[in-house]
Amino acid sequence: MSTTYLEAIREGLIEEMDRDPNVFLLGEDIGIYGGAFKMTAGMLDRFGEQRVVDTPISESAIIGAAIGASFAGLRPVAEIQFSDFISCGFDQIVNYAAKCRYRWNAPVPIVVRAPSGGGIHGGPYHSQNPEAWFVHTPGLKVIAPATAYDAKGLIKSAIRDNDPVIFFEHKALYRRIKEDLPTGEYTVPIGKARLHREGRHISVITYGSMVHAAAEAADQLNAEGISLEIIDLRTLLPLDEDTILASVRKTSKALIAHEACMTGGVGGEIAARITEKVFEYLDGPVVRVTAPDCPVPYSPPLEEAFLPNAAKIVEKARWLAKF
Amino acid sequence: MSTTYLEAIREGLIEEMDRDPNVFLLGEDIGIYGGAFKMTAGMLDRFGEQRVVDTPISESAIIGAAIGASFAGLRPVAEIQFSDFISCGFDQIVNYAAKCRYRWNAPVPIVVRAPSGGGIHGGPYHSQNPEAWFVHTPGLKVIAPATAYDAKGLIKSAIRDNDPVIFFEHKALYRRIKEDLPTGEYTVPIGKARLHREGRHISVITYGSMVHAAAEAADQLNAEGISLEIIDLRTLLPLDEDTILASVRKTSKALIAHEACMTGGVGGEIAARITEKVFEYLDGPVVRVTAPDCPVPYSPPLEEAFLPNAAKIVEKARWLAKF
Amino acid sequence: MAAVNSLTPLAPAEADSAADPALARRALRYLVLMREVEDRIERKLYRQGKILGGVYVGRGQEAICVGAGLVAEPDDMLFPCHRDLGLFLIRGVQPRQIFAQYMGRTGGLTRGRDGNMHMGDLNLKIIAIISAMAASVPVAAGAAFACKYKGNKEAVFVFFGDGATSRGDWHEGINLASVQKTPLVLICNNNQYAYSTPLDKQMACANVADRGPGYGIPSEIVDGNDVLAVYEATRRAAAHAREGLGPYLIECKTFRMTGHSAHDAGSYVPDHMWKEWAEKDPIQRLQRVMLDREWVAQEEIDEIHASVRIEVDAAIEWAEQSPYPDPSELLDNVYEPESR
Amino acid sequence: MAAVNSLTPLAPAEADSAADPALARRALRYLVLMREVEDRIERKLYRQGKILGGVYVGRGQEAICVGAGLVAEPDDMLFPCHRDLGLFLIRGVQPRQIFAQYMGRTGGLTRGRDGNMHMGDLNLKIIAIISAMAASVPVAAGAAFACKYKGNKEAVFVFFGDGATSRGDWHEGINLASVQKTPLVLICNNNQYAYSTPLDKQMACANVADRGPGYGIPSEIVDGNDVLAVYEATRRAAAHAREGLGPYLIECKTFRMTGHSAHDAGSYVPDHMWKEWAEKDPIQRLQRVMLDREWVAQEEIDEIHASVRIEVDAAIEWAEQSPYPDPSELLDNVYEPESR
Ligand SMILES: Cc1ncc(C[n+]2csc(CCOP(=O)(O)OP(=O)(O)O)c2C)c(N)n1
Ligand SMILES: Cc1ncc(C[n+]2csc(CCOP(=O)(O)OP(=O)(O)O)c2C)c(N)n1
Ligand SMILES: [Mg+2]
Ligand SMILES: [Mg+2]
Repeated sequence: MSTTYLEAIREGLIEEMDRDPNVFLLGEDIGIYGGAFKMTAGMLDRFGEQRVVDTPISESAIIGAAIGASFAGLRPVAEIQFSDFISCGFDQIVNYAAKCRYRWNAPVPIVVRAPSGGGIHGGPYHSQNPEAWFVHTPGLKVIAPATAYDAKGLIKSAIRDNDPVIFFEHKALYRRIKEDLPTGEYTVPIGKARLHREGRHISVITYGSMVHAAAEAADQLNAEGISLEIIDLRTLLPLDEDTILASVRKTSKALIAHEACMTGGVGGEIAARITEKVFEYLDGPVVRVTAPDCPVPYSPPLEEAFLPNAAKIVEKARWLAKF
Repeated sequence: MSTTYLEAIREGLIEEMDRDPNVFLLGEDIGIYGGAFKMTAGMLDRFGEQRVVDTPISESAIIGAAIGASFAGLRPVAEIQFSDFISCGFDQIVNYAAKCRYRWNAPVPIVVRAPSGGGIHGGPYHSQNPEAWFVHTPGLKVIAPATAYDAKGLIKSAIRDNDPVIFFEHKALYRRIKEDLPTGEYTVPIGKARLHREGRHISVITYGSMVHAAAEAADQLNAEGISLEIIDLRTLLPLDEDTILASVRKTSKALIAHEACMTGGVGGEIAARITEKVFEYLDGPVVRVTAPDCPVPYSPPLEEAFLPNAAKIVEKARWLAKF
Repeated sequence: MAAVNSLTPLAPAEADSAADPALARRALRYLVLMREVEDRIERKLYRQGKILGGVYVGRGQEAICVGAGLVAEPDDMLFPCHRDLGLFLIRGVQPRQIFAQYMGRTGGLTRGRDGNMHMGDLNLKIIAIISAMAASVPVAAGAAFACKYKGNKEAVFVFFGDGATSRGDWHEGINLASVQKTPLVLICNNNQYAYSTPLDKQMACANVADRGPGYGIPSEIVDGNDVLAVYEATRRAAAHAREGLGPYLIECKTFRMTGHSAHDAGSYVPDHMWKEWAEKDPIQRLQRVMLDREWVAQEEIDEIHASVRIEVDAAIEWAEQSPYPDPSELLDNVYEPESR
Repeated sequence: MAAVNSLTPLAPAEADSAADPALARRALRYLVLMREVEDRIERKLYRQGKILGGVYVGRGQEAICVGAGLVAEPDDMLFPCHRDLGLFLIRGVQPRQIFAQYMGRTGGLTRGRDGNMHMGDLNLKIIAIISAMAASVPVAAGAAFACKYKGNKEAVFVFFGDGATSRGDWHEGINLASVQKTPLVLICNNNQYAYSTPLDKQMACANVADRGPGYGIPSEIVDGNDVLAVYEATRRAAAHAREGLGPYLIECKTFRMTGHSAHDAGSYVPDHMWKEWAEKDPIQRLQRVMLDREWVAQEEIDEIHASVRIEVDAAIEWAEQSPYPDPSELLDNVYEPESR
């Protein structure tokens, strides 16, 4: 029986907590309520108040406390109720967690889970995709899974990783996608992209919700004889440059898609690496399909216009194919 | 008699405070002490406690209070003692200031001044260049002047601007560079790059301290018959794409230089726009010269190795020239 | 009555407002209007799928924003929290604009840019919240600083819940205002929950008011379900602020008679609390007082409820006719037009 | 003596430590050693250009970290602030490592990655500060939570200045620890300035200890220049924490007998304060007590000073020989090696 993206992450959390008594969860309303998205539903009963810790509304303290607990040998998994609020604990992530190992050789094995993304009519403060801020912060690892399989395998790897991991879960995928997962235990390596779909003409480099939009676009374009290869990055930092470049060497065209707004987004970094490192292979400009540079609007027609989707990928891909 | 980069900004602040009684300064130790870098030295005596306001150590309150004062018609200029601490007030900038106009048509005419950059043996927490975080935040304007002339003209424009402006001052330039400024009043427009030096073979797109490193590199390379054109962006958001693209159309080669670490930096965005929009003009890969992806180390030999400089630009430019 | 710290008993409603039938009538109308508007939003429009996204209402705690809002002068800047609809009504925002806001229509205060209580109007000096709890406190401190800067007699009112007091911004904002002795009235609705989190998991002190002394400012506790008591306490606070004595913290004890938001049934709340607090309903309570004191007849009360229902029916109709924003507006107003 | 709130007078040094000459001797040696090491750093090496970047010393307030540090058990995690060098000495960090740290050499605790007091050693359970004031408070709260999680009897000690208490992190961290009732000992060095900013521009309450009740935790004020008084207060706090009664806040009144950092002459400090506090010097003071009580002879004291000078001379020599890190190390240890 198949598992949703949300259930997959929950399974990963439970398996890791069963495996390692030092793993615990902290965050707002994750206990009796089971979390704003019910990610931790039932976990309080299973693991008790000591390991499923409701906190006051204080993101900086949640992340800071996770860091401190990790100094003492625990492996905290912090939930930020919406990734939009991660900016309230920003300093603890970018200045404290990210730099301890480099500065004084102190590992900070924490995971910060943050539901991100739009498409749920959440408006400007319940829809953001802030991953690029963290991708520009050496010392962090940044993960953004697109499938239930990867979500489970990566949350497990994140918990076992000895560096601070920011784990973005796309909230619009929580219940929208499901798949059959292996019964046995498995993990997915951090830092390795995944070939989501093989293709010949254009490499679509993407992650999170846009992987599914890209797949839709690929189906449509097949009919037109345009074949998209889809690379699901899965990890945004460190970037799996080899997989990206190998695909572009093959297709000689690249389209980058993400839901975050364009300017300063992760797409820029990827485009820059492609142009710098496989320039001679390129048969056309590297293009990006992203949200425009504005906050995420609330009203359905505006949000619809704001979010990138299959149609917008199709359009850009058609244009690029002509080169 | 010539004016340093620091004096130029101070002059700009004083002129704007003389011009408009609604302009005031707030920050830590800016009053009797005149600020950690003495930017506001003498201003308490000149303008009084009401307009030069010492605050408790609370960056979020400093920025938040600036926003609130602006709602009431004032034009606050907040000083963050070191840009490394801007992350302590991050939410107020990216979620409050940046989004008010878009959401409910409320302008937020504030300026947040932040001394940034390395080269003063400040170590991981007194040397950072965090501009990319803000460039990925629609609704903000981001400025990073390289010369005394621009620093004065841009701080004045920033104060008059009706959108929130993050103003990065490179602390290593404060007393290192000086020039003769016009006696009369002038401003420099936000959003317009400046041709710092005309050249034929490679467009060096840069800002802040790297403008001077690029000029040094250009001098050296002239002897070798390699001519660099240097574009000083001055404003990072909104980016002056036209000027960037015009230069690359002319030289057909682009090198981007900034002091911030590479991954997710502003350089990626610029490279992406070049590749996307003037691909056909490119005779070689778009390359970047930046700091590597690690915190800013303290020890002189490490910091020396960390910081990009003229020599590193020369090396990359030579490589690119061969294409 | 002098400002007092938290250890004093609940402030009684015995004060001049207790002898002001006209005030009570205005308060009652706003209480009833707020209740009716929010009932329609939460129990009708949301369930009919006409409102998408989050819905937060102030059911059971309307007396706080209405009692305090009636004290504020038109020039006083207001920073509501997400359960203070009454402040908008008192400032003259029309129910139809509020319904349009919730439905994402151009007739709403944000033209569909933002939803639900994320609305404001700078001309009316009522400021839109951002989601981050307590983020408005430092911002309000800055607005209060501006009053002092300009030397006017305005005060700034900032509203927040018990949960918001856990945030760093709350501390930084109240500390800055206290140091600067600016005219900031801080009004906490202590409804005993932050989402699903009860007080004992949020703070280790008995009352939010216990935090006043840490900032050297007066704080008092008031019965948040007694609109006249809230009015009186707010008058003391506003007078204190306008006299240049600095911030003043009021803790209004109340209860959230609903889940955290429309999708939350509040099953974590013990049954006895629902019952206990239902009896303290601020509307029933004010009506009893007004009847006992023979300020109104039952007919007049019925007439208020009836006229509010009619007004609200019309407002919803209007809002449903209000057009959605056109996608072509998407990129408008990210920056000041000319400056782009 | 029971934990008390801030309104009580300064805690006297009359307690068992007052009858413990051995403790006093240890304290004196650490006080003298810290003073000597920092004098060399600030007044010699920095001025000779052998130390680049910021230099912050604890001159005049050494009794706080020494008095508290002598209470901490080896397994108690320490979170020093930037004026708590004594904690490192007590934990066994050698002066030569400290000089090498300041000079950016590989012999320093951070191998030159970071400078001055930005150092730590996880094996010694002493945590490196980050620059952001008060950022360690929530982190220390998490470490204290871990003690409770593991059910051990350890306590966590976090140190900060008066200025740090203005930050949101201070509030969030102390609030979390209070709610969780974790073994966190909070020690404030109130040296009356934050950089150039005096107390009245930082807080509107009379004492930092006045903030304890807002978190439902005990707080007390102690004479921060009396090492034995600090020791006693810290013992009370640690006992409270280990008994599972939760956090405990100690405010140590003291004065910063130097500018904020080596480049700051502190000209904004009124002359009388320098004079007034010079007389309260913690080293002179402890020596007087020890002599009065005939715990030591003057010779012994002179001998302590002399031996410290010799130790420090040797340490500086060693540090100057310590090599700079090789540029090839630049990118090591950004991430765990294998995982890259
Ligand atoms: C910084 C931040 N973290 C989390 C949230 C999610 N959230 C929205 S309302 C709420 C509870 C607020 O509690 P309280 O301040 O008591 O206000 P109430 O809803 O009870 O009126 C939470 C946790 C938020 N809005 N902001
Ligand atoms: C968040 C933050 N803002 C500003 C600074 C710059 N700064 C360094 S020390 C200091 C003063 C700290 O005062 P206090 O906490 O009283 O400690 P003291 O230096 O007096 O011991 C300031 C403002 C900082 N380190 N962190
Ligand atoms: Mg509440
Ligand atoms: Mg201090």
